[in-house]
Amino acid sequence: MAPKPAVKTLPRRGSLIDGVKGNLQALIVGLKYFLDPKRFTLVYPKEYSKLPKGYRGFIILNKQKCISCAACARICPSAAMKMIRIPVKDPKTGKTRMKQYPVINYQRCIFCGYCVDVCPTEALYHVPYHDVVYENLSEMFWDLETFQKEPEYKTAKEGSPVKFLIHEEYGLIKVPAEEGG
Amino acid sequence: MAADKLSTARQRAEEALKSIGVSYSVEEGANFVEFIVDVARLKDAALALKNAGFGTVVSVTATDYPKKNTIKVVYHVTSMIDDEVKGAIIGVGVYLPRIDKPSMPSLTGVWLSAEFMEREVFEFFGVEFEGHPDLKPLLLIPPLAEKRPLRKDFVVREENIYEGVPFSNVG
Amino acid sequence: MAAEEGKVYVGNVDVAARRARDILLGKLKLEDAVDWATSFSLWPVHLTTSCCSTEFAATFGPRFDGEQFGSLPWVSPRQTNLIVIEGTVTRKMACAVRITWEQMPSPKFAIAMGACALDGGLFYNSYNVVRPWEVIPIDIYIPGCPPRPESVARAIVELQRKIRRKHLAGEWVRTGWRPDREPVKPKEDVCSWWRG
Amino acid sequence: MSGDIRFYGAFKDELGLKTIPSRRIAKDTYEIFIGPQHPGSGHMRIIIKVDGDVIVEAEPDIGYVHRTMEKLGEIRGWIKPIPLFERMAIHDACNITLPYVRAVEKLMGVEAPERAKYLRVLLCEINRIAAHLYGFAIFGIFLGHSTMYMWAMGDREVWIELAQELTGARLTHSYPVPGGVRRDIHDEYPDMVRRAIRYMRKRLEDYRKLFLDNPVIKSRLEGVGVISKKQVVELGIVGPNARGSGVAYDVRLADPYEVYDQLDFEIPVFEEGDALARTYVRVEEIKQSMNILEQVVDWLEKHKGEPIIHESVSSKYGPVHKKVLQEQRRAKLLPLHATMKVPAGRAIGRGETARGEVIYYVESDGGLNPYRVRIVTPSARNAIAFKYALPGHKVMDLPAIYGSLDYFPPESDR
Amino acid sequence: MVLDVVEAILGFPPVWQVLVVGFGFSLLVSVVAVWFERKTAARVQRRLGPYWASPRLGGLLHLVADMLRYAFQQVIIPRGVDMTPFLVAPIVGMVISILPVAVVPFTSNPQYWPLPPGAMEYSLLIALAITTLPPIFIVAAGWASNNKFAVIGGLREAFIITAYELIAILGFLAVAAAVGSFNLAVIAEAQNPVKWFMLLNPLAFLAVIIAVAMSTSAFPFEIPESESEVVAGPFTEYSGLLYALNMGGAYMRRFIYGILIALTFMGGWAPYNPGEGIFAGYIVPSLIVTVKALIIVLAISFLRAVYGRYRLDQALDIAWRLTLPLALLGLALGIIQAFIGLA
Repeated sequence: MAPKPAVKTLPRRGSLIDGVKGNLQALIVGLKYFLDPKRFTLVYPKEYSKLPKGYRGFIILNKQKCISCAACARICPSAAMKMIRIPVKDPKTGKTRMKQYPVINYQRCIFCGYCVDVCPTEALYHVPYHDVVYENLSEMFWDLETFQKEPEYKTAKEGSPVKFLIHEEYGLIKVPAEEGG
Repeated sequence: MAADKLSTARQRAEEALKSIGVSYSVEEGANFVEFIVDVARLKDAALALKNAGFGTVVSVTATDYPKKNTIKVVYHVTSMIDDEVKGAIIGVGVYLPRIDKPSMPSLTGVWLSAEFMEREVFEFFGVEFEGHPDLKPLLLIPPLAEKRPLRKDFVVREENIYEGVPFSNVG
Repeated sequence: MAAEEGKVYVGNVDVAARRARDILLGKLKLEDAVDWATSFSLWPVHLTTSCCSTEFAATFGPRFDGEQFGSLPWVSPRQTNLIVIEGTVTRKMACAVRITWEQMPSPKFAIAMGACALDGGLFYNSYNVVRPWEVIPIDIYIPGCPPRPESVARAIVELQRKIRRKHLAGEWVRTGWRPDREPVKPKEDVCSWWRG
Repeated sequence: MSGDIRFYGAFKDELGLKTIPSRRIAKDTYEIFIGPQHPGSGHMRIIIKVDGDVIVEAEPDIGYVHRTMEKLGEIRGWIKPIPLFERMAIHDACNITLPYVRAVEKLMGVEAPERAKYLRVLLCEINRIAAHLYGFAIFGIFLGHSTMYMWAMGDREVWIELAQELTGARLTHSYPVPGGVRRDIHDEYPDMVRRAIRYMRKRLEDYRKLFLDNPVIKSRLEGVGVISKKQVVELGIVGPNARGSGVAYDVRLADPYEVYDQLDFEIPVFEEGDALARTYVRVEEIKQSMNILEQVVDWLEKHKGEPIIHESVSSKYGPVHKKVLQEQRRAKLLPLHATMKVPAGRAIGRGETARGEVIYYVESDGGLNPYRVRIVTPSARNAIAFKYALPGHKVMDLPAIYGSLDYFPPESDR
Repeated sequence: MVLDVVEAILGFPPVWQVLVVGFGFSLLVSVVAVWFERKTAARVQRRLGPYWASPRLGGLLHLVADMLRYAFQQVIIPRGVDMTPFLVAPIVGMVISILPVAVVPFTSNPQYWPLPPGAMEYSLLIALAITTLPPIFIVAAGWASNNKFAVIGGLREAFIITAYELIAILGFLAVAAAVGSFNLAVIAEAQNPVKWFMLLNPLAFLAVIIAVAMSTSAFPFEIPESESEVVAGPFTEYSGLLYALNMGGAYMRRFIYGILIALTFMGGWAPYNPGEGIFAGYIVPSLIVTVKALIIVLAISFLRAVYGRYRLDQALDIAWRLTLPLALLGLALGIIQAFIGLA
């Protein structure tokens, strides 16, 4: 049980007959797929692919769970996660003190998910979508308010969700998926 | 298995270096071994190693040590066809003075595979290789290559976790 | 205007062209048609600035098929009207980006793809990276590293809508000017190192 | 072997590294700049000089995607460089980062648990197939065969879907971390892999009929861009390109890492050294990778529930971490990862990516950051091939040679 | 007076045949052919192809959008170009590439022939002679562009001309020899109803198809515009309307060749017998010929999905070593058929 080298030989170009055979073979395969293309194209705005649960899409903050440890900002490889200090009123004592929360810069975020994985209280989570685009750069630095809201998912309003499954004959097949769920 | 190969390779390299009478010092890494020789005898040492079967340069590794005031240039070589030592990495290197343009002989004549890597070391550290056929920057544009980006005194600053927030710190 | 020697002289082309344009656009309302045509014929030029090109390639692969929007990646900048900055733009590449942009005929549009093309992404403090929006004007930004092919498709769809909504192409034909955008001149001469 | 090879108005010296024109090269050679905005170049520029239609001199002008990985690797701690180095070859992400992780592990003196090793191999081989298919796609479009491009891109999606199911991202997995991996597979996963393998085997037959046995493609590739065994050793060419020339050099063979020495597979080697041989190496490697995948998923199915991350990490897990590991099969990182310190020392990490051997030389002074990370990627080592393999060929052979070398500039430029 | 002149010009059959069938149809056909090429390729490649502009028409309007976009895009004329040929070459090249239609009879009814019957005797020769002209303008366009890739593309075009011209002419000659006439109408009529030369003389037919593929740079001979080395070949510097003319040119030439092939190898208007009157005598047979030509065009377009491209020297090799003997054999077969009196 170990890797071993294996010397193999190349099929060489043969006679004219081989050439004719090769041409015919290629044309037949082409025609075969012309007649039955086995397509799996996503007709995009009409359909959108519903991503699996663990997909690392946009990252959203659950402020209630945040304990201000700043681990997420420290581990962020692209320095997209920043900490800001805001005054917070303590409900018990009534005193105001400064507390720090993360904000995110989607101009830089690389969706590696380190911040989600490092968060000791699971205050950060991924939403399973990614196809959001912007016309202005300034919209992409999210302040604390925006960071707690999931971004507007235009695609879901315009199309219906589909799921891709791995299939022996087609490679991938599209099947309709339920909304939400 | 890999450790066997490395010890064989080390033995072979030491024999080769001793046979031409090059004095060397050994620096060991976790899974490789380096022979540090004098700049004047580098080419001889390289030739001896090549004749001993180490035919391919995998990396020309330069490291800047401002505290020791040296730049270390090591040619990590291996053999791609000799089954006994295949894949074992040994290094042959020199310490150069840390000046603006330290120079050392080019080993492109010995190992052709070092050609582009020497150009890289030239642009990132400013080491001049004497006898290199075409010594010019490989990756960088010339104005940047002037700044020797991989030397330690070329500082790239990392942002801290509070800076660069465009809005005031009120959520 | 005197006829130069060795040149074909076909009358005052500018005046004739302006008159023809006025007739076509004023009376026939071709403006909307041009907007429609441009939005369904966004041909991105083949300029692979960085590794987002793998996802860009996947966008035009069979699963996501960017050609359904009428976009056909094209080889020569002279025949295209869209540039997709596929990731990091290094100092060496910035020159190529700018030259390619200037070679493209108006009306032309740009999409910045990936975190590196927005604010450097992982390479925000790298000494060899420039922000593409300092080199050419960008219409749509796609976050992600790399963005999913759907994001690229979304960007194309949004750009199509933007063109139709703001009459970007029709306005150009009428006035010879992109109404919403001054031509961005790079802060520094991105090709200076090359010219020497 | 060199008897079959025709060079146009030129012959090669004994080693085959210099092209000696058989007649005087015209003084007014035509200099063509191919790239970087050029369909046949990708993110690089090749400056060629042609005499008539024959290339007499070629010089790769690379560095258009140089993103200063080595410098940034020196200032970003020990765990942040994983996503960073991944960007060199994002469609081969696990292969390219694993050697770095292994080098760090070696310095720290930890070793990943058995299951993590198998999971790493699983993702590595999925990546290898996807990367080879990407190479095919680019190769196809270089030869004007758009169907090959589309087919390979489409079938690559199957493997990307598998990788996404495992890691949560299409390309940039950032999967291995020092001490283990970040996620575990779910129960249906082995069946998905098996289905994908069965599908791919059928498709390879269609590939052969449409592309590899197509007389047009064959005549474009046969005897083109020949690199001899001697040249490979001298130029230091690695990966499928070396194995296409009869050099059985593969890190999985020479210096087995992870669990490769416990798996049964072949390293395909072809003797011819031309573009066709390099292409066939990739086809055979896809087949072998699928063999590996079958063995790996069998093992994973038998050994459910074993740890995927090293004890030194999992012993510090709190209740939330444990719950996540249990329910979502996600091994969380610890805040100490961000400010990790690694004992002083030097290590070389190496691995076999889809394009060949990648080497990380990691030097630690015991601090928060690596002291020096030197990266030599396979494409960086193959770049030199352009200079020596192109001369003597026609201009139209350039895309055939480029494509067959499967050169990826971001990987080369680092 | 002026109207009379206009009427005389427009009433002259070659002129309206060029304008209506030549320009109108070939524009339509090139749109359909490009659409078909993209859709076929997409289908074989397991994807959708152009779609969203008109989902019900399968994205046909995308081609209209492309044309409209090109028509209104900026036309960049680089500083270094040779102005006169740069502007003239695409326009003249396109006009000349549809000119062969001027001598093509679409019916057996001499009343609707574009030329008087005496001149029609040489219609095949005249048509073939004109088809050899457009490549010169492609070479000129490449040369005038002052761009290295354009020059190389133009040179490749010049090489390819030497390869296919002789083959095409020999292939058509085989039919002329078998029938014993250069009159396209006579040739077409001789094949009525099913004695098509495509079946009688497959060698010459194959040779002609290969020559047409080379001539119109279809796959696997798309060498002058081979994008992976010479960008867009001779048209690298063209933009906007000028490029649209160029792009259409190749498809129009393919269509014109298609008409010639339909007449000489596929029986022209066979199995239909043109009758009297403009409808039965001209429109129906010309539609049949056009449909046959379209089939040829589409069949050649399909090759894109299956083939890559040959290297230049390999294409020349195939032309001279494989296809030329084929064409010569076809010619011999044609002569034998003439002797036997088969045709």
